[in-house]
Amino acid sequence: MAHKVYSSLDLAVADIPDGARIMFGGFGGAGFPNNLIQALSQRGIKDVTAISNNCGTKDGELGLMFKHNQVRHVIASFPGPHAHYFQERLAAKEVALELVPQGILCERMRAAAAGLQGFYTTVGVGTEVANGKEERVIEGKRCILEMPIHADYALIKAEKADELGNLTYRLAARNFNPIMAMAATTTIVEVEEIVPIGAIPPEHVLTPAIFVHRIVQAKGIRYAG
Amino acid sequence: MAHKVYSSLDLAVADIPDGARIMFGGFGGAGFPNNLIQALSQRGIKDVTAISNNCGTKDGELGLMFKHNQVRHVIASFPGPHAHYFQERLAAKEVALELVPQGILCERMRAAAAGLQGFYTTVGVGTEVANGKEERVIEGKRCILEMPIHADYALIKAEKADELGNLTYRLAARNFNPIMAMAATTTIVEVEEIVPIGAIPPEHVLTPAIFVHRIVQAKGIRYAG
Amino acid sequence: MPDKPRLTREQIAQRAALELPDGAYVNLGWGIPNLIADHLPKNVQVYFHSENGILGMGRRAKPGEEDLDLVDAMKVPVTLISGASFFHQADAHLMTRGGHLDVAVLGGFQVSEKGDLANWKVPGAKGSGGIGGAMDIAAGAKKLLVCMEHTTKEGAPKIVRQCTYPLTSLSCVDTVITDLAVIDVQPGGLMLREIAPGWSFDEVQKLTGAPLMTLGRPPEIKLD
Amino acid sequence: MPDKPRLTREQIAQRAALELPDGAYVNLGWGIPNLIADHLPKNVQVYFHSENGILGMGRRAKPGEEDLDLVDAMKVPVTLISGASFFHQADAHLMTRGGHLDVAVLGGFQVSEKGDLANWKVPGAKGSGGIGGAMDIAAGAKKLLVCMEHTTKEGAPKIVRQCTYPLTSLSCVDTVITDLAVIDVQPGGLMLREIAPGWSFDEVQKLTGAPLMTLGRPPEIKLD
Repeated sequence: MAHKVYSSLDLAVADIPDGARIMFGGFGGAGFPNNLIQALSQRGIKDVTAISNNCGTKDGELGLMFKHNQVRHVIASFPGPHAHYFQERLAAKEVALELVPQGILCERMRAAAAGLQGFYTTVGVGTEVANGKEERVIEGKRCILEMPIHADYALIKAEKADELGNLTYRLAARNFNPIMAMAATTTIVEVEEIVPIGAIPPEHVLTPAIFVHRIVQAKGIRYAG
Repeated sequence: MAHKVYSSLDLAVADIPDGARIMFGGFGGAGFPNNLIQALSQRGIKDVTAISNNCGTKDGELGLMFKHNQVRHVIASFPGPHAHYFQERLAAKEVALELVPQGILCERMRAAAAGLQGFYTTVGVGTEVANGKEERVIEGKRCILEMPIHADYALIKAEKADELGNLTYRLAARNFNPIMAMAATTTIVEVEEIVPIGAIPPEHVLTPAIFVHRIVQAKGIRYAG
Repeated sequence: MPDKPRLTREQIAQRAALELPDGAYVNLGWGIPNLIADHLPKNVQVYFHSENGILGMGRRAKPGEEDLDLVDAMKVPVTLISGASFFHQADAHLMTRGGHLDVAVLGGFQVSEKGDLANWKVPGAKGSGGIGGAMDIAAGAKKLLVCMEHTTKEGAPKIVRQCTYPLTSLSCVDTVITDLAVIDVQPGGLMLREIAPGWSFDEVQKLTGAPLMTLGRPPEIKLD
Repeated sequence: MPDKPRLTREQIAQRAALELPDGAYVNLGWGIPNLIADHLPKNVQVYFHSENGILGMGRRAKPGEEDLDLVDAMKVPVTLISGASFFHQADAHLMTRGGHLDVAVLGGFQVSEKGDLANWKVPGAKGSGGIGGAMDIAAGAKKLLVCMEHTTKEGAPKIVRQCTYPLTSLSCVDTVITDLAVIDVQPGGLMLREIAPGWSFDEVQKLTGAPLMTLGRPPEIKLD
């Protein structure tokens, strides 16, 4: 059996190289892997491509990585007016931004997860989102071609993991986490609780173990910013 | 509040017109809406386009509708060597068949559900599945363009429904049912049990009520053929 | 005209609430739309969807009742109604984009006579701007309402022939509800359906950047 | 040659079982592959995936233990191991197509020297044929093994320069395990890695429709 449980946050992120493409789960303050982000930032990683709905709040969530100028490229749907450090870095041209509609961000990640090579959508047609993208008419509708978004790592947050990596999420802290878990080569999850194998009923597993590569229990920052 | 609970199987399928495009859930004997199929067949419907993984077993599951020659067109992944009536109708050219790889069948239905207009996949490239489909190379890979599959109705089977239409499925009887529920204009579910609103914990709902339009409790044929 | 009373933001929300049919699945966007939930008629039950993966959102959480894992798309702690469900964000937007929502209500900066919507970015504003779920919602809702003031703070029309702000989605708006009028986007143009009390068609037309049509004398905006 | 002993179907499965690394997520197809689960080495734990939405399938159900809602992709009642999970069929094939399975093992009618696979339809056979999950699985598995007899009942090679049967997927096969040999599909051609006891390279080559390579004298097929 593969051993997925890591004894510390630092070990769980120890090998993520500079320049990595990393997905970060979370939405609206809920379901952010805040402790993994702290560990990653403290390690002094740089030149990250971050894929995330938003760009943090001040020092909170991803904000920390912008504060320390560790992100070069962002793919996001709603960076957020309160993402002060991100906005500063963007104004200083220290970070590049690709804005993606939120549902399309999900679908592009899911396409990568599902081994699809691209899809057509009406979302974004005629807007700046369509710039540089192939456009065609399908059954009378103008569509653009959207490409998969894959990542080297996904940092996600779950409520419980069993030792195999089956996950559950609490309430609306689910959000992007299950999608990102599927779309990265290596998925690292911080959880509130590690439970014995078999403790999660098979019908209630929300992310099957096949998508989870490293598990670490985090007692620390649950909500940030 | 919308009233989704129907008092009989016959009423639940009463308005499905001849020529309708209908998805049928189920796989490997599990999760088939056998009682809805019986009611639909007994009504004497004809010229159905059936979207289903398989084509029944003798009189069982969809077999009944082929026995009575009620299906004109089938979109399926594995009709099945034991689908005797289907195979007879096919040999007699009374039914037309579109064969689709199983995962691509799921994705084409999901694309319809998700408002996507088509997707590229490597699955089927160079095989008869690719006949008549657009081919292009994306990032060095030969891909074909697959189009959404939508239906007028989905007939599915679940374990429990609450009166709003939230569903759970038992074990591997889940299979195609949640996907089809999302991909049809009108989704009709037969369930083993109707439970009060609130009886299914929000984190354990497998098909949210928004996808379910009619609910009927069926005490009858659970496994067929 | 400047000192003539217009509808308040709460009244716009109150009017918009009447557009939600019983049993509807509904997504409410930022701004005025977010006020609508408080104005639902007593006999109407609608199911609120949030793009972070909730169906069946209830009222906002009271002080002491907040759970930071249960927030709406605006990060506001909310409650659930009985029969609610959670799902991941891809399924949440499968619902928006796939035509599963009966009604979506968004705020707007501009709406064109063809129903184009601009609501995510003010030209020249500082910062990155952000799209969020608006483009998916606008593209997919069965019925899209826009709630906004009829004119900008400077008095310029927000209903225009052609949007000059960055677009959210083309030909997506069905009805605009402002502090002066209820206007339907129809194939032939903008149909003024109701008008604010005390305002004439010509007065509203003057504050509108695209031609309005009307069938006879438009009735006053109904609020209940 | 016809009376020389070849591996049995069980032995082919036994050999294939050795290709499954500890901790691997594995899908087993129809035919010989379905026999593999009974031959896993004691110290190896793998997790079996079924395309109808199961991860962590256990052994087949014993008489009296069957639950018809818990069947594998071949409709056979199975059991679960601890830590199993269920998901819908779209997620099941997200796993197959998306490269999440470490190893998939399929049966085969023909494999070409480029690793093309034909395994779903016999030309001229009666009936519709059926694709099932094979095309998604073949396209997506990190490593694809094919288990089959080396020749047809009529003695014709099943390993060929070019498939003449309807194709399942192009350039997908990594390794073929037959009753005569273990053969890796490499960029330069087919590499015979192991050979059945008592068989020579030339004898196996004669029953193979494409040229084989070998590094020195190939060892006998290991079974444990």
